[in-house]
Amino acid sequence: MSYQVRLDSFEGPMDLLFHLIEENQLDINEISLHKVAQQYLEYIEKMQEMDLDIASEFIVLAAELLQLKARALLPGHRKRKKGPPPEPDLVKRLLYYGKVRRTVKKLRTLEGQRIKMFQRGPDSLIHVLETIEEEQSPPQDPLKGIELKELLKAYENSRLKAQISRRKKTEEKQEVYDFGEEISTVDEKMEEIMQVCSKESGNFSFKKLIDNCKNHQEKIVAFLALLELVKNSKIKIRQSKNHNILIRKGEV
Amino acid sequence: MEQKYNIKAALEALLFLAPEPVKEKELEEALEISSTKLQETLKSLSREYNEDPNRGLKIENIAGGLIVSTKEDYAEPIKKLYQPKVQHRITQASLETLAIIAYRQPITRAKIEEIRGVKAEKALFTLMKKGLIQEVGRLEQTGTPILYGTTDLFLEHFGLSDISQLPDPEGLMEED
Amino acid sequence: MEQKYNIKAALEALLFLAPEPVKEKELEEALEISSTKLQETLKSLSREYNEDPNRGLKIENIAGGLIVSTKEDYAEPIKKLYQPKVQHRITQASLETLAIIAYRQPITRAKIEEIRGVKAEKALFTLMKKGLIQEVGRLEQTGTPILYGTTDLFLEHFGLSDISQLPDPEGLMEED
Repeated sequence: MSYQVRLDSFEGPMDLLFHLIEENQLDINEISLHKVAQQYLEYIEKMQEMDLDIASEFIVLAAELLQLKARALLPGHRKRKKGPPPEPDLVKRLLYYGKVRRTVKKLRTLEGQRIKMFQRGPDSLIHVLETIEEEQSPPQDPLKGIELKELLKAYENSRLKAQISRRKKTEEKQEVYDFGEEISTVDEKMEEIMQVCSKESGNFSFKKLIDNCKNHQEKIVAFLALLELVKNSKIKIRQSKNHNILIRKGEV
Repeated sequence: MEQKYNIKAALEALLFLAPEPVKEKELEEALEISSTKLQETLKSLSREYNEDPNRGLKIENIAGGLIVSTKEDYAEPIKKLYQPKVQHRITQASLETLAIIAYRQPITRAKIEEIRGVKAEKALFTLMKKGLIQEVGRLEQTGTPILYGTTDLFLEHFGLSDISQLPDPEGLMEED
Repeated sequence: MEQKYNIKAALEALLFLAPEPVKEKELEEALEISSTKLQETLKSLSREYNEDPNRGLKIENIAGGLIVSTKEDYAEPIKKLYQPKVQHRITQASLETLAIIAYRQPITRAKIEEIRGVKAEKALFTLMKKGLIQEVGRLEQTGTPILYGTTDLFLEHFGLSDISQLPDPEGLMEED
């Protein structure tokens, strides 16, 4: 018989009772309970024979079923009140339990669909955020966590550094950059370049022009003069194959 | 308001990255659009995803937020390629307990036991451990018994947007 | 061979889940299709993703594998939605540069470099990018150098209504 196989797999006495009613194709009411009560007791006996550990709940329900039957056998039970007799508590509970079982079936279906669906993990989100971080655009608050006093401290730090570096610079200036007023103006330099151009029959190199300068400032003046001359088409500049920059007189 | 980018494409990008359901409010703020505009864009995007058989993804409203999932038809090649950790089905005893909690929350252990006719201790422990239920309070009576309720993970497990989406809501809510 | 499911949709689902680039070979095996069939499907799917401005995603071939990523245009809303979870701080060099600009604005790069004693190019670039400083004009001298100042975002962060509300750096304010 099937009950032998299923004996220990019932979730509880309600589950067993429900199974019996379903198996006998009965509706849930007092009469049905009377009908399956005997079968229920037989199951309990079988469980005892098989030495199964019978939970006390099974016994409690058995007692309830017996009580229900006994009450029905009492004379005058049905005539005592007018109208239909109230449903016993057990019937109500069984009806509700039936609903739970139906709902569980529906939840099972949902669960079955769900476990076939997959969502992305957080890994690539973190990666995307890092990439964006590196590549572009301001976050909402780039100063997150920075307080005003930290800004103030940063300013004071930089001021301190400034004083040190200023002192160093002043010393350097006195040592190295002591050339004062002797540098030529852009106009003077322009004239100088034109003279060289006239002297050198063909091209002369930009490197030579720069190398001839005494210091950075003169180099800058020379460069500005050169640009000015190109602008006025007085000279032409081209690059040779070996990357030398060559200067020659313009065709004016 | 002038938009700097294509809203629909931006919404797709945001949903694509979501590792867990994103609230509509959050999307509105990130995209700087009205609720109406979001609804409209979302509807259009969802229709494209969910109804086109050439698309393998769907947009769902789960646990009060939006999330993209693969459609169930493609579980087989997915399992083949990624061998994802298979989500375990909930046992019958636990699922009965869970269903009762879901429909009747907040509910005490005593009440659950009365309905199922068996001790609920083990099932409650399992469900708690799986993060499907949580303590939501205490009943003000002798012993101040714990009241249980379901979690967001519960909604995610069954793909529900909220508790009202439970199947057959009239059925279990009231006892009689 | 008869297919049980839509190949294109399945490919989309597989690529959607990929945490790192997936090899074409792996896709072919998971979908049980030929290389030709994969190429064809992939081409069609990539075109749909990459060329449609209504799509926020793109399929890329990186490091010998395929991966879906969000298009660059949507970096801003992505950051807005997801960034709050990831905290990060500004570098000390940038903070010092910012402090100098805040107290001494409008100020040129040369002046900042003179004060800090190091090149300020990178810090200025970062601060500009982060929207904390901006060009506020040009100095009328050789080379017309850019003058920098702080932005409203800077004020907002510290809850200042204007620059005059910056705390007094104890007599360090005066020009040297």
